[in-house]
This record gives sequence, C-alpha cells and structure tokens, in this order.
Amino acid sequence: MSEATLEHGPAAPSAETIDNYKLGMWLYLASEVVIFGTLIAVYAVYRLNNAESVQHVQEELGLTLVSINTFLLLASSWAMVLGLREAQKDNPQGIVRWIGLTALLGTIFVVLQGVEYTELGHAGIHLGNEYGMRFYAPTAFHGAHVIIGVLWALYVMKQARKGVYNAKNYLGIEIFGLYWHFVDVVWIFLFTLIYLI
Amino acid sequence: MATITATPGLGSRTTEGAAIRAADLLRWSLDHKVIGLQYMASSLFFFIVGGTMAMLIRWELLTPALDLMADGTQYNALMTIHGSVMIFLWIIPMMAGFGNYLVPLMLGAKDMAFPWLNAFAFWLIPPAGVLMIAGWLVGPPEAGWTSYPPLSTLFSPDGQTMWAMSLHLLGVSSILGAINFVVTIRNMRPAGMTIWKMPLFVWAVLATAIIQVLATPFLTGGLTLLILDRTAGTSFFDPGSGGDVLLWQNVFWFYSHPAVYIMILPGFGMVSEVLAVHARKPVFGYRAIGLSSMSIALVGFTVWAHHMFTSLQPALRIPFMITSMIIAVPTGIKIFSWLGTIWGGKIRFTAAMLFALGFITLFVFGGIGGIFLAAVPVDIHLHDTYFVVGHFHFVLFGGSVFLIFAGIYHWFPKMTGRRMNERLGQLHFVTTYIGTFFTFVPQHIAGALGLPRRVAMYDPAFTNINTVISLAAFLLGISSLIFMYNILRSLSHGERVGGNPWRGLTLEWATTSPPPPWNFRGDPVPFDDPYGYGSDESGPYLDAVERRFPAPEEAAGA
Amino acid sequence: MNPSNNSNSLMTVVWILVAFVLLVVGGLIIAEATPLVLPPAASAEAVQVDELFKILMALGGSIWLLVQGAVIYSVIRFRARPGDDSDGASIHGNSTLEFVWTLIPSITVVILSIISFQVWVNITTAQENAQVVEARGARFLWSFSYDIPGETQNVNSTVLHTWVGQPVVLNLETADVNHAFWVPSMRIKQDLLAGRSTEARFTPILAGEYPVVCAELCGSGHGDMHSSIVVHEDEASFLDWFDEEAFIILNPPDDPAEGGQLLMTAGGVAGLYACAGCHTLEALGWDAIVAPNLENVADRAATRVPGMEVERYLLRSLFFPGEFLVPGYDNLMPQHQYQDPEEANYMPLDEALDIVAYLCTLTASGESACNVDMLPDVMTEMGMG
Amino acid sequence: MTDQQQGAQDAHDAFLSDTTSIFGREITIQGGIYTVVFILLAVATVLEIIIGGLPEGVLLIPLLLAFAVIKATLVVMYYMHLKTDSRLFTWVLILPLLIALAAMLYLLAAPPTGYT
Ligand code: HEA
Ligand code: HEA
Ligand code: CUA
Ligand SMILES: [Cu+2]
Repeated sequence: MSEATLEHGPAAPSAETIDNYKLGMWLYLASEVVIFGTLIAVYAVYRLNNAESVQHVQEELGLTLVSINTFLLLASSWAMVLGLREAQKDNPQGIVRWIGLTALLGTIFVVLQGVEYTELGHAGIHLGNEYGMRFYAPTAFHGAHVIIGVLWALYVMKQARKGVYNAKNYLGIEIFGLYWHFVDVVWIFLFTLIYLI
Repeated sequence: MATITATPGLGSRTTEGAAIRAADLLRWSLDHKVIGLQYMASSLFFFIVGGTMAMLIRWELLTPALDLMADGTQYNALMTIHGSVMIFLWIIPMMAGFGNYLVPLMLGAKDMAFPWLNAFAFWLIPPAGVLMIAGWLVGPPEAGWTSYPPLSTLFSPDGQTMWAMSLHLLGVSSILGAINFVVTIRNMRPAGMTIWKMPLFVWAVLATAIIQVLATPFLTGGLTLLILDRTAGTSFFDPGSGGDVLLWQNVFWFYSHPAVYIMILPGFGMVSEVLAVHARKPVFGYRAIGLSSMSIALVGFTVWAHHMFTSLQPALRIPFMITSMIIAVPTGIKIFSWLGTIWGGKIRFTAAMLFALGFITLFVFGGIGGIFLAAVPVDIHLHDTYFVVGHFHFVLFGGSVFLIFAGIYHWFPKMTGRRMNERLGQLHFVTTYIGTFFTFVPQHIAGALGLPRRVAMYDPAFTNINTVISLAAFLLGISSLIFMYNILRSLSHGERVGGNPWRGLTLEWATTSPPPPWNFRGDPVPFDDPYGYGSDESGPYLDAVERRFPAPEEAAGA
Repeated sequence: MNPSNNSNSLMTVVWILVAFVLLVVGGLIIAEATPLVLPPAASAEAVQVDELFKILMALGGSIWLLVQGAVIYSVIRFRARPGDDSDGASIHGNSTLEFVWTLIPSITVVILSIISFQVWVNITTAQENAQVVEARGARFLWSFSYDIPGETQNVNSTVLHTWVGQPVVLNLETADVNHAFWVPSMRIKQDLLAGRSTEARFTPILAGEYPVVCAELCGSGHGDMHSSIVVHEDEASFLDWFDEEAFIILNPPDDPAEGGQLLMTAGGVAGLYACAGCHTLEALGWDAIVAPNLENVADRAATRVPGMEVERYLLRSLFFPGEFLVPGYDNLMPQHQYQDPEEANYMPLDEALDIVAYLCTLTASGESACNVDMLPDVMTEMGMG
Repeated sequence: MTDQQQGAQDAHDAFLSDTTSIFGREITIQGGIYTVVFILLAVATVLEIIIGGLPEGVLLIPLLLAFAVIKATLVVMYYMHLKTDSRLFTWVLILPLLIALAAMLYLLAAPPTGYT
C-alpha cells in the first residue's frame, strides 16, 4: 500500500444529498414538537378533568378575535410560500412583497393576541388561575415564537433586497419557511384544542 | 457530502499551527478540536468542583451527627449541587467534548456541520456553571438534583430558581450540540463509509444525539413550568391551587431516565474502540453493538416511572418494571460482545485498556443492581436508600467516568502529540478500582439495611460502614489527584508520538498528532473495515500510516 | 474457538458445563448472604420480598461471576507475551453465539418479571378486619392517630402501636411537602404526596420495636425525621397502652398549664402539633435541633423584645412565627391560624391559650413567668377572638 | 440524474406552475397549488368554527381533532414540502410526534388526583 492512496481528491456524497441547514432545522423542530407537546399536555389534562369550568371560560373568550387571528396566521403561511416561489422564479421584488406581507400578518397576530390577553385580564383570567396558567403557558410560548419569526422575516427581506436570493439560492427563505409554517401548525392545534374543544 | 459550512464570515480559526495552546481554550473558536478541548477542560474543572463537594459530603458523614455543616439545609445544598454538577457539568459535557473532538476526525471531515452553532453550544456552559454555583450566595437549592415540588417550589430559596435556569441553559446547549452531531454524521461521511462501516463511537454518538433531541425538551418544558411556579405566581405543581406534584415527577423522568443513557452510550462507543485497538482484534458483533445502542435509546423512553415506584399510582407500577428489565437484554449483548472482542486477542495492558476492562466488571455490577431496583417489590424497600446511591455511582463512576478515563488515556496522544505516563496510569487505575469498590459496594449494603439517602444525620448503627465508605472515598480523591498530576505532567513531559501510536485503524489516527487546523491534507480514504485487525491488508496500511505520520524522533533519524 | 477440531470442541463442551456448575454454585453461595444485608423480616410481606431478593442475588451473582470470570480468564490467557506485537485472530462475530446470549437474558428477565409480579400481587392484596390508622407527616414529625370508639376525640401518638398478626392499613397524609413512610423491617415504603392521600398496608409477624424512617427529602430536618413502630405481643398488651392514652385524652386537667402540656404531647382537635419535629425540650423528651431550644423559653421571651410581655411574645410567635426570628434559625415553622378548622395548621384559640400558659411555666425557677388571666385581653388587642 | 432526483425536480416544477390538478380536475389560479391549499385550510377552519358551535356530542371532539390533523397535514405536506422532500425528514417529524403523543396520552390516562 503506498502513501499516495491514504488521501485523495474530494469525497463523493455517500448517500442522497440533504442540505445541512435543512436537516438541522428539521431536527430543531423535532425538539420543539416535544416542548409544545408538554405544555399542551398540561392543558389537556386540565380540560379533561374540568370540562364545565373550561366551557365557562370559553364563553368568556368568544371566538371572533381568535378566529381572525387564525386566518391571519394561515394567510401568513400562504404569503410565506409564495415568497419562496418568487425566489425560485428569480424575482427579488416578489420576495420582499410576500415576505413583507408575512411579517405584517404576523405582527397583527401578536397585537391582537395582546388585545385578547388584556381582555382576559379584565375578565379575571390571569397566571394565578387554575385555567389561566394552563392557557397562557402554551399560547404565550407560541406568541414568542411568532415574534421571533417576524424578526427573522424582516432579516430575510433585508437579504432579499440585497439580492441574495435567486432561483439557484433560496435556501435561506426555505429554512425560515420551515420555522414559520411549524409555528402555524402549532397554532392550528392550539386553536382547536383550547378554543373549540 | 463533506461540505465545510465554516465560511470566513463566521469567524476564523484560532489555531495557526497544529498545536492548540491553553490560551486558545479561553477564546471564541470555531475549530471543533478547540471546542472539544474546551468542553473537556471545563468538564474536568467541574469534576474537581463536584468531587471536592463529594469529599465534603463523605467528611460530614463520618459521624452520625452534624459536625462539618451548620445545619441540614447546608448539607442538602451540598448534595444537590454535587449531583447536578457531576451530571450536567461533568459527564454530559465531557461526552460532548469527546464527540466534538473525535467525530469529525473519525469521519475524515474537516469540521462539524455547524461550527458556529458548535461554539455557541459550548459557551452556554460557563454561565450555566456560574448560575449553578452562585445559587449558594442567594440561598442554595436544597431539593436534590431531582427537585421534587412542593419542596422545590414553595419551600426553597432563590438559589432553586438559579438552579433551574442553569439547567435550562445546559439543556439548550445539549440540544444544539446533538442537532450538530446528527447532521455531521448523516452528511459528512467520506466516500465509501456506509453507516455499517462507521466506527462504533460514531454510532454511539448518533444514538445519544437522537435521545438528546427527543428527550431534553421535556426537561426544558418542565423547568419552564417550575420557574413560572417560583416567579410568576402560577401553580402547576402546587396542589393547594389545582396543581399536581406528580406532574413534575413524570416530566422530569421523561427526560432524566433517557438522560442516564445520554451519560453512558458515548462511553459504550469509546470502550468498543479501546478494546479493539488494545486487544488487537476486531470488535465482536459490530452490527449487534451498533443496533443495541439504538434499541437502548428507544426502550429508554419507556421506563421513566421506575424512579417513582413509591409515588406512582400502584396500578401503573408493574408495566414499568417489565420495560426496565428489558433494557438488560441489549445491554447484555454489548457486554458479551466486548468479552468476545478480548477473547482470543493479544491484550496490551495500557492504562486505557485497564480502565476499559475495569469498566466491564464494575458496570455489570451496577447494572445488576439496576435490575434489583427494577423489581417493584424490592424497590419498594430500596427506593431512596443508599442502595440506589450505590447503584448509580457504580454505573456513573464505575461506568461513565471509567470510560472517560479510558478515553483520555487512549486519545490524549492524538490531542497533544504526547503519551500519558503509563506507570502513573496504572497506579491511578489500581487506586480508583479499589476506591470505587469499597466506596460504593458498602453503600448498597447500608441502603438495604435501612440507611436512607440525602441525610446529614443518621442512625448511629451505621457509623462503621459509613466510616469505611468515607475512607474509600478519600482514596478516590487521592487517585483523582494522581490523574490530574499525570495530565498536567504529560502535557509538557509526555513521550512524543507520531500520528498513530496505538496502530489504530479508524481515521482519526491517519493524520498528525495533534491534527492540523483542517484535520487532514486532502480527503482521507478510510480503511475499508474500521476494526480489521489481524487481516492481511491492515498491516501494510498501518505501516503506510506510520511512515506517513512518523513519531518526531524517527523523523529526525530518517 | 474452532469447531472443526472434534476433540477440541468436546473439551469446550466439558469446560462450558464445568463453568456453568461453578456459576450456579457461586450464585447460590452469594444468595446465602441475603439475611446479612437485610434487617430482620418483621412482616408477612417482608418474608416474600426477601425471597425475591434472594433469587435476584443468586441470578445476579452468577451473572456477575460469569462476566468477572470471563474477564480474568481472558486477561491471563490472552495477554500479549513480551515481544509479541502481532494481532489477534480476525474474528468478526458468531451468529449462533450472539443469538444465545440474546436469548438467555431475554428468558431470564421474563422469568424475573413473572416472579416479581406474583410477589407484588401477594403483598398488595388487602386483608380483612385491618386496623386503620391515620398517619400524618409534617416537617419533621410523624404522628399517628387512632379513633376512640364512641368518642369524638382521638388518641394521637408519635409512635405507631399495633400487635402481632394484626393487618394494618395506614392512611398517609402530609401537612406540607412530600415525605415517605418507610419501615425497613417491614419492607414497606410509600410516599406522602402533597394534595393526595396515599395508603400503606402490612401485617407484622414479629413483636418488638422497629425504626420508622422518612425516605423522601423534605428539608433541613429530613435526616432527623424518624419515629418507631411498637409491635405488641397481642391485642391485650396493645389495649393496655391504648386505654391509658385514651383515658388521659378523655379526662383533661383543668389547670391551663397542664392542659397545654397535654396538648403538646397528645395533640388537640387538629391532631398532634408538630412542635416536637423541630424543637428541643427535655421535659417532654424532644431532641430535634432544627428550631430553637424551648428550655426556659419563658425567661428568654421576657428579654427578646424590649418592652413586650412574655405572654404577648409567645402568643404572637404561635401565629406569626416569622415575626421575631431567633438569630441563626430560618423561618421554617408553620404559620398557625385559628379561623378555619379545614385549613392546615389549624390551632383553635383556647388550645393556643393553654399552650402559651404551659410555655410560660418553662422558666429556670419553674414559676410561671406570666399572668395567665390577662391572656384573653392580649388576644383581643391582637384582634383575635 | 437518478429517478429520485428526477421526481424531486418534477415536484419542484409542479410547485412553480399556476395550474395544478386536484381530484383529476385541472385548475389554474395565481399561486397554483399553494393557493389551493390555502383555500382548503380556510374552508376547513370555517367548518371547524361552525361545528365547534354545535351542542356537545360524542363525535364532536374527534371530529374537531380530525380537522386539526388534516389542516396540519396540508401545511406540512405542501408548505413544508414534506410530500416531495427526503423521507428522512418524515422520520425526524414522526418520531417526536409519537413520543410527545405517548407522553400526553399517559398523562391523560393516569388519574391526576386521588390514588387508584
Ligand atoms: C449511567 C447511568 C445509568 C445507567 C446505565 C443505569 C442503568 C439502569 N438503571 Fe439506573 N439509575 C441511574 C443511572 C443509571 N442507571 C441514576 C443516576 C439513578 C438515580 C436517580 C436518582 O434518584 O437520583 C438510577 C436509578 C435507578 C432506578 C430507580 C431506583 C429508585 O430510585 O428507587 C432504577 C429502577 O428500576 C434503575 C434501574 C436501572 C436499570 C434496569 C438499568 C439497566 O440499564 C442496566 C442494564 C445492565 C445490566 C443488567 C448489566 C449487563 C447485562 C448483562 C450482563 C446481561 C445479563 C443480565 C441479566 C439477564 C439481568 N436505576
Ligand atoms: C457522574 C456523576 C457522579 C460522580 C462522578 C459522583 C462521584 C462521587 N459521589 Fe456522587 N452523586 C451523584 C453523581 C455523581 N457522584 C448524584 C447524581 C447524586 C445524587 C444527588 C441527589 O441525591 O440529589 C450523588 C450523591 C452522592 C452521595 C449521596 C448524598 C446523599 O444522598 O446524602 C454521596 C455520598 O457518599 C456521593 C459520593 C460521591 C463520591 C465519594 C464520589 C467520588 O467518586 C468522587 C471522586 C472524585 C473526586 C474527589 C474529584 C477529584 C478531585 C480533585 C482532584 C481535587 C482534590 C479534592 C480532594 C481530594 C478534596 N454522591
Ligand atoms: Cu420527611 Cu424527609
Ligand atoms: Cu432510570
């Protein structure tokens, strides 16, 4: 065996190529699933054993505000993918427009959630309540994720303006998309579990 | 796909030459080797901290009364921080350190997939350590490393909150590190290295990383609720206002049982490497060992409530006994495969090998103790006694720590280009082995006879046995001092070695010691079978490696 | 290690058999050590648990000997002789062998699970006509209370009394954090969980006195939170004790100070007060060290807060323990309150008065340090009663 | 180009075109499949809210949960491209879901108070 064969040129991919960042983001989301799972479980246990008192609070809550919020978030996801689509179509302005819409919708969502919280506060539902704490923990944790998402969207817009993204390179948007859609999915469950059931 | 994601924009490497200087460890660096050593150095520091606390614990327990400590609270704080430090700041980061240093090398990669994330994950540890220790100043945490409410919520001072925040940081750090490992192992293997040709250490790190990604979030969630209870007026764990104390116990063990495999699996990986190299024989049953790591990881998720046999609803206890016992099977496969590995080998009694062999005997003792505890009727008697303390020190000290020692003796030459002193190594082994036996075997007996854990004042009937335990523990302290001395001395005086002092076949040996900033010149070709010792091809390959990366003296001679 | 050679493989079989016998014998010898590592088995359950323990010792012992033996043998037989730097045989595995050592442990654990399950069923099945005792854990005191037939009051005791052959059911409640009720000699342990009531059952079979230990970390006095269980020879000798206690409870003295003393040793309507869990007071045989020593407390009470009378100081200390902490001690004392009998730490006012009256007599001189008649006024001043 | 890559390529183009076929029918709409999915999500949500208003029934909760699952699946499949992306990602999602679900079911099944 000769020294020469100890090392050679660049290695060929040993399997189907998956981008590092994409896999990394998916793994991160995997752990997020478990955290949200824990918080939701805590709520679900209470809901199971205190059906009537939850019913009562749900009447307090009402559905208008949160229904609007749900549509906002769904729409923001839609805007998000269309932004990605523009990138794949080599259209920077398109990206800025759609991602901008995403950020806007996200912001409104947070604001409305703030409004809802203050209303609930007046209705006497706060962290000290048996219901309150179990309600705020998951929703506020989700809200925090939306805020982070909005900031991230602004960053993506900045990059897009710089013309970073194009049909060849739209990974940055795709990764952000994964995060944003995940936050959307979490809301889909929170909406059904906390407000409808 | 050996892409390097370390773009200059993310910062540049601190190591110009191959040698990494102590000063580099204090700087922000993206080099996985520097980060690996940073993990190891900080962990060793915390080992000394935690160990010194252990010495104080044993000193206090020399007599049945309170003498060293002013009151029970102080003792509880000492014992709590000892446990937390040893688990979260010594074992887990140490294993991460080995992973960081070795995985890219074993894969022939230039670095981890996400160097910046890697560095970030490490730098979460120092602040966490500060939070953990500083708790002492504001009224220390005193609810044990398991911190069951309501003691940890309604009845504990602010240090408890800082303890929780510290664990929060460490949890995030370990999740980020794990993501990095999975991506690196999935994407950065060299051409021709299928998962079935990965070194077993890489297998073990992969299994560990999967547990970390899936289990640690439970801790994060639980701690979030605990901190809210302590600071925001919620009462998730306070039955007084609609909370539930068992919720914490469940969520905590959702994480903390899998965590015990986070603490041992990387070690399992290291021992496979060490045994094969120093017995000059292929690992016996490669696939079985690789797969058993995965099955341990999965079954490990189904046994958590065996820590709650005296608080769990009685009807639910038996199922967890069964799952707990099942874990003996994959673990047994490993043990027997290792015996098969040394059987018929040509065993070299290096310090690394001694610790690897010692591990086998000690860990099996601890594991069988675990089976005792898994049997519900017996555990009803043994729960929260020194039998449990004995069990987990056997598996953690006789297991994880022995393997860390073995790993350090084995890879120290690769990391520093110098060999550790074998004589001191043997002395270290003998003292540690004896110390471990006489510290933790009597603990089993004392527990079975009726000595509860976490007590500063105990029934005078247990004075003698506690004296034996304490004296043996002090021997452990001394042995650790020998070890520390050996490391410090070998850093400057150790015998210089070439790239492959042990004639190992895995890729980390196919480069200089220590490796250059990007690990390899060009992309290395892995030897087809990482454990092909005794095969006809291995000889020539190893000779070629030796000629390519000779020991300095030989280089001068040639 | 190569089956091709017949005589060789025959030898292997023989050796395996020899080794197997040695292991079984070794395991059995180890199992004989069981009684040495366990306290006397004083309950019907303990006997069964010990059987299981013994089985585990035998199995675990032989498995450990097996591994230990294999390692030692390899270390001697397969060590590299000096100068020999060749490699070992290139063997990568042996599927039959691997199958065997997967199968055997699997079978073993299945058997172990079945045996353990049977023992578990046996020791948890409820017995008829069991004696029911309310057991209460409070930092850092155990108290047990028995109903007095036909009376509203209870007999409260810090020691658990029962008799040989009588099945006992303990209803476990905690006043504060989690504790764990453990009687090593009975092999029973059950956590007391805040917000739940749990239960422990056992049947003593050996007369004698055995330690009761708290096995769940509950704070600074955890190590000090122990009591004992007295197993009488028979019901008669149990009743001797019980009737005497009951008589004292049913015929309280009219002198407030004496009444107070009785309250502090035998408890009041709210059960036993946990004072003994933390305080030292030789007069009553208390030796806990978590809280201030009550020896001559009345003398010190007079001097602690300038211008405050003894009775006021003591009374306030009962209901607002945090108010004047003795230097060097944390505020661990439960805050008593007198309004709601349902609340934890309920202490009715009349009982509080008697207790203060008693504490007032704890002086060097032995003379009461305060004028008991003015206590009610103090109380009204403090907005109580 | 392997078929696997080929398939990914086709999927990619499918996402880009404005015409998509659902239930065999071709429809052209600005935004293509993405918009179609959005409409489905919106409709599902409206239905959910209506059903949620109905009086309690045995089937109510399972039905609502089913809706939530369907909506989530749509987002994950089309917006997060799981449908066309690597199988590995599917596992990375399924595993934690199973574990979190198991934990949740356990906590729901284990009696929270009382001791039996
Ligand atoms: C490295 C860490 C580690 C490891 C590997 C283990 C391994 C095991 N542990 Fe341990 N354990 C801890 C760390 C660990 N444990 C800690 C820290 C605690 C205390 C936490 C606290 O309360 O503070 C604890 C507590 C603990 C308890 C709770 C005790 C109590 O509080 O009442 C139980 C109960 O079931 C248990 C069981 C087991 C079992 C069955 C295994 C098995 O995995 C062991 C399997 C191994 C073998 C069995 C030996 C090798 C196998 C063979 C040779 C095959 C043949 C064997 C048979 C057929 C039996 N452990
Ligand atoms: C990996 C984890 C790990 C390790 C390595 C150790 C190591 C040791 N542990 Fe610890 N321990 C735990 C994890 C660990 N422990 C946990 C989780 C608990 C439970 C806490 C709880 O109940 O909440 C615990 C609890 C615990 C207890 C029970 C406390 C109680 O319940 O009241 C005791 C008592 O003997 C003990 C002793 C020791 C000893 C003697 C060592 C020795 O092996 C240490 C020897 C090492 C050293 C001494 C370090 C080297 C030091 C130097 C080189 C500096 C020189 C120092 C001097 C010589 C003074 N440990
Ligand atoms: Cu009560 Cu420990
Ligand atoms: Cu466990």
